[in-house]
Amino acid sequence: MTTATVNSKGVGTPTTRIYGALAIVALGWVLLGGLFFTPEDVVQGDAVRIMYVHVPTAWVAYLAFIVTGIASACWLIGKKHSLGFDRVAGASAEVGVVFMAMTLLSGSLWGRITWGTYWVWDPRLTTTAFLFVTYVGYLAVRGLGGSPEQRARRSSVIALLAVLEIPLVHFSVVLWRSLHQQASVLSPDGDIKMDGLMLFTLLFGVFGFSVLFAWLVSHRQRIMAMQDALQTNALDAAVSERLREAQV
Amino acid sequence: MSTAPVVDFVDAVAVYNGYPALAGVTMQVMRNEIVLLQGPNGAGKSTFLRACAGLVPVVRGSAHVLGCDLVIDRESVRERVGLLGHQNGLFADLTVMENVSFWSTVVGATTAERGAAMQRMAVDGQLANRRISELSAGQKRRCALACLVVRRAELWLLDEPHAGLDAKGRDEIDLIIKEAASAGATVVVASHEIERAKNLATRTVSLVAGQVRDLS
Amino acid sequence: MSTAPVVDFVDAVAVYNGYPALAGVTMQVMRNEIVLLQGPNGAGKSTFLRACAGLVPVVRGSAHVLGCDLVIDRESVRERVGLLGHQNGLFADLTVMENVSFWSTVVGATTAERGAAMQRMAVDGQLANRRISELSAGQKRRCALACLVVRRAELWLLDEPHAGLDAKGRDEIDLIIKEAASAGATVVVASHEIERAKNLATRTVSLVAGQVRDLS
Amino acid sequence: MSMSVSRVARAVAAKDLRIELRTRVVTNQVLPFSGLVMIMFAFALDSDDVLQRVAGGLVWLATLFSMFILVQRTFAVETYDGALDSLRVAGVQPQGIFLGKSLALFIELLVLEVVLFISAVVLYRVSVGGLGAVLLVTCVLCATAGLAFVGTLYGGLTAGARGRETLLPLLLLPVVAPVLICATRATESAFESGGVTVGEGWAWVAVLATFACVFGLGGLLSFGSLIEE
Amino acid sequence: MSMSVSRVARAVAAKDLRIELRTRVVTNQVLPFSGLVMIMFAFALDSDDVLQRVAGGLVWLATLFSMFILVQRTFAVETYDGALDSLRVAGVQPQGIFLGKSLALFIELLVLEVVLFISAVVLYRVSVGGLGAVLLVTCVLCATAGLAFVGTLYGGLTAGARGRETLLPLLLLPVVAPVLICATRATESAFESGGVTVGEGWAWVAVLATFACVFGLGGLLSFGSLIEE
Ligand code: HEM
Ligand SMILES: Nc1ncnc2c1ncn2[C@@H]1O[C@H](COP(=O)(O)OP(=O)(O)OP(=O)(O)O)[C@@H](O)[C@H]1O
Ligand SMILES: Nc1ncnc2c1ncn2[C@@H]1O[C@H](COP(=O)(O)OP(=O)(O)OP(=O)(O)O)[C@@H](O)[C@H]1O
Ligand SMILES: [Mg+2]
Ligand SMILES: [Mg+2]
Repeated sequence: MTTATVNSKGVGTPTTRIYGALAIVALGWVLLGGLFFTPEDVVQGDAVRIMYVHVPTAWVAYLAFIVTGIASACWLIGKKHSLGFDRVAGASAEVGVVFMAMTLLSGSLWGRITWGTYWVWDPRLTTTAFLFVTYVGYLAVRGLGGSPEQRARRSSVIALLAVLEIPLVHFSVVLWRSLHQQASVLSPDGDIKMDGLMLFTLLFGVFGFSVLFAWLVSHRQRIMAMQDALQTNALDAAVSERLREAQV
Repeated sequence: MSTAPVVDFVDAVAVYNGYPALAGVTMQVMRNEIVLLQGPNGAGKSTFLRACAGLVPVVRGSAHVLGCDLVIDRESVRERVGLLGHQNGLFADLTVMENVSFWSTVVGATTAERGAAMQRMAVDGQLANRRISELSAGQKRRCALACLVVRRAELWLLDEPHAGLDAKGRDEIDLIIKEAASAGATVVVASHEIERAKNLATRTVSLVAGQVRDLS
Repeated sequence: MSTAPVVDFVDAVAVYNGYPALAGVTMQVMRNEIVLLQGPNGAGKSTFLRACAGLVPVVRGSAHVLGCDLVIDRESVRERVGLLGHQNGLFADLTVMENVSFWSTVVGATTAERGAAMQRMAVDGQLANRRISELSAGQKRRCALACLVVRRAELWLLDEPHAGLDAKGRDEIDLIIKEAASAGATVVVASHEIERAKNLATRTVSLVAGQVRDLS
Repeated sequence: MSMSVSRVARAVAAKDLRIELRTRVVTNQVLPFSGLVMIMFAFALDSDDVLQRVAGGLVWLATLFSMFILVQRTFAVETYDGALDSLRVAGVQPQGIFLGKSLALFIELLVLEVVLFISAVVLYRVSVGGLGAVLLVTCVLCATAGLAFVGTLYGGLTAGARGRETLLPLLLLPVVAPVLICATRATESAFESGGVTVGEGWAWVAVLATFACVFGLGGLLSFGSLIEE
Repeated sequence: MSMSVSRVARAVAAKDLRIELRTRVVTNQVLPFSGLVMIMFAFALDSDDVLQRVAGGLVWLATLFSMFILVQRTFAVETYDGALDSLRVAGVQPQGIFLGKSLALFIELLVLEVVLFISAVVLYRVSVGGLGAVLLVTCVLCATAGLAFVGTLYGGLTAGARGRETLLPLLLLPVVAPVLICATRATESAFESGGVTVGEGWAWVAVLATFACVFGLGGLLSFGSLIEE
């Protein structure tokens, strides 16, 4: 931990560079494909292009929260209680919150175009907002202070409880009669109703955002390791400060 | 077992929001000792006692109390120690009797033990049915002590037990401490009333700025 | 004027919810005296001090403090007395400096007086920028004393001023009390640390069960 | 071990309820508060059929508000004079504390809800049939258990240190809002408002029961580490 | 004398605001709470024109809830460690305390209301014209001053002794309910919802201003005796 933090100039490694390159390429394709190559929608026209950001960010946010849950479980179950898991959980939740915010933002812009309003009190939208707030709360709990161990203990509980909300968001369109799009790609009947290129671009977008997620998390997690190390250094300084106090 | 120290801190560090209230404490307390902890305000006496009780985590160094490693597990030691802090830990809207009963139930003490403790701290009789919020400062402290006495802990951690008590109460608590020690318990007392506490203690340890100062 | 007693209670009764905490106290305190108030827990010492400060009404008998009749008007005496109670009266989320500044502003003390008070109670320097909620018990008490010192009251009412302070703090507060008395103020101290307080006081009064016990 | 958990739980619940009886926070503070919500709604929307349609939602909204106050209150009692520290240091099983405090909160909320439902019936003139009543009672019990568990869980988490209590609404809101929605839908079925049938309500009750189980179990397993500093 | 009243008032208000800035009760606790009220209403009544019609009322209802929390909080700070006793015994002019605490409460409420009105505009899609805006601002200022005065007055009354704080809602409710109604009507005029004109609103604002004056004066005269035991 400390070796990596003190010596290297940045937090990049060969692996993260590969992630970065992949993410740029994939997202570049999605940009071009989404804006120019894919056809207009019969009903929605050009507005449908928002989908290539909206849906991947939503799914990758789910992915991020699930990773947070798994990492938290690993921390809890692991005999050594390795803090690495906790950092991955935290980093993943941070990225997930950002992606979820993008979903909310792109969704409300899309809503403005198709439904004529930024926001309606629709089950999918509302539960998405709840999920977002839940993870903002999770991050707030991480920021409560105390030792890194205690932070890990508290936040892992919250993470495991919060991840249960994802099914609620996903099935909200089924549970409550919803204005929002029914699950059409991941529909229970397995029947995909979409143009081939559109579907490809969408799925490639999912891939691209996933790699972006991995890239961001690997950086963020290493920054957190450095912050923990800094905290340790600060403690060293504070202890020797106090020792000097005793000499007076 | 009985030769191992009851409290064994080596270079223990405890922090509050990054402030090292204990900055490397090394200290052993053997069974049956009554140790007086002294030192200026802010030296870390209360923090040391709370760390012994497993309330404050020890983030560096090693800390063992009654054979439990506090760095790994702060919880299992707790039922064997009794802590009297600066705060009384009483419920202001309940009566004295209800408070002592609650703590007795929770720690599994008998009615007889409860009655004895209340009588010793002179919070029985009329006082027993008054609410905590209607008591004087010393009466509250007596009630907290009664709740502590019913616990029959193996390690007593007392943070200024004399503060607020009248002369009779002070004598009584000294007696209780001595009895506990002779019955096999170990006692650590933090106090600023050094004269009184010195008579009671078998040994004195000075804390300054989060460290044990060598006794000269 | 200067020959009239500063505190003059005759058969004064004070009640809390029907309970007579003071049950007919007759007591005079003259100017420049340092009176030690002693007595068992629940005797009514704190209540007496609070009554002198006009916080608790005197419902029977007569009570005069600094020439004001407390039965008629409890308010006008207040700006001339300073009370240190069991509670510190500090704002936990503000720093030491902010607390002392607030109280200085409110009572109209100067910045120099504030600085001097903080220095005397050793809550200046690094400590000044810590929040009250991050202080040790003794450090909080020191802060409360600093807020009291800036007031320059004519009558000082101190409820266990030594409690929680370390040895140096105790000496300092004794010095402050003596200086105040020699500068013309009057001091009433309730304390359970009788040895220390006796050295300080010019006279001792015993309260028992809400009444003054004749000194034998 | 399990015997002592139940002993602790009973002692804690009895203590909390006794304090409540003595200080009457529910009666003096929470009830008028919820009463205000109900009356204000009646006032703001003075059309009978809108009122009847939203009656269920209003009751649950009022319950939710009261819950925030109650949770805050029930942990303020513990932290006021360091009693939570004393409980921790007494080696008391955290499961016992969790169950005891949840039980007390459950009972207080239940009392409140009964009053609220009665006033809804009076104020908004809703009616409920035999089958509807069964549904309603089950729904109330499940929802209240869930609220009590989750309130205790997060209340304990935020009770640890000074200044933390302001996090409580942020943490509680997104979790209890779904409860509110499910309970509202179930209640609407019970009242058969807006053409929904009683039968449709049971699906919601199942969600509520699941919620209560998850948070009950989660609390039992994790309460100990949440109340640590 | 009057100079020292204003000095005390400024010191008290500055202290209260500083504590608020540091503990962020408004931001962390009251805002999400009021946000919940707004969202829940929107959710419960998901018909746009009902929402627009009641938007004004909802903002004021949310303000009222938040006000209870704020008043309780602002006096909890004073009684927690006996600071109110210290203030009394320091011979501080009670008028100064009253004005200072009212001022701090006024500012906190105002911040809250601005946020609430903005979210009402966004969430409920209400619109307000130029004349309406003037009416709205005047109404908000008068109503908030009234609420701040009456909150401080009764907050001080119930802060005196233990257990009394639960009386606060009971005392405050009947007094602030008229404020709620007047402010709602004035706001409806400002929003021109339901066919009311802006002009009609000024009568309500006059009532609000009278209310603020009465309680401001009453508080100045009686606060000293109210905070006595
Ligand atoms: C603020 C508004 C919106 C939010 C918060 C939101 C949220 C979400 C979320 C969370 C998902 C992932 C669902 C899942 O698979 O579990 C999703 C998917 C989707 N959204 Fe939205 N959405 C919003 C607006 C819109 C609008 C206006 C449209 C189009 C008219 C839309 C179309 C879609 C589509 C087509 C999917 C993919 C559904 C699937 O195949 O499963 N969304 N949205
Ligand atoms: N919650 C807290 N946050 C930050 N610092 C704290 C906190 N509590 C205590 N401290 C600091 O830790 C140090 C040790 O405090 P502690 O209470 O252990 O002292 P103490 O020796 O008991 O003093 P006293 O004699 O005044 O009771 C002090 O300098 C204090 O300022
Ligand atoms: N708020 C209250 N309500 C009812 N009775 C009270 C209240 N406060 C104190 N009492 C009672 O009044 C009596 C006097 O209390 P007081 O606090 O003056 O005692 P004290 O001499 O200061 O005792 P201590 O040495 O313990 O501080 C006590 O018996 C106490 O029980
Ligand atoms: Mg201490
Ligand atoms: Mg006393």
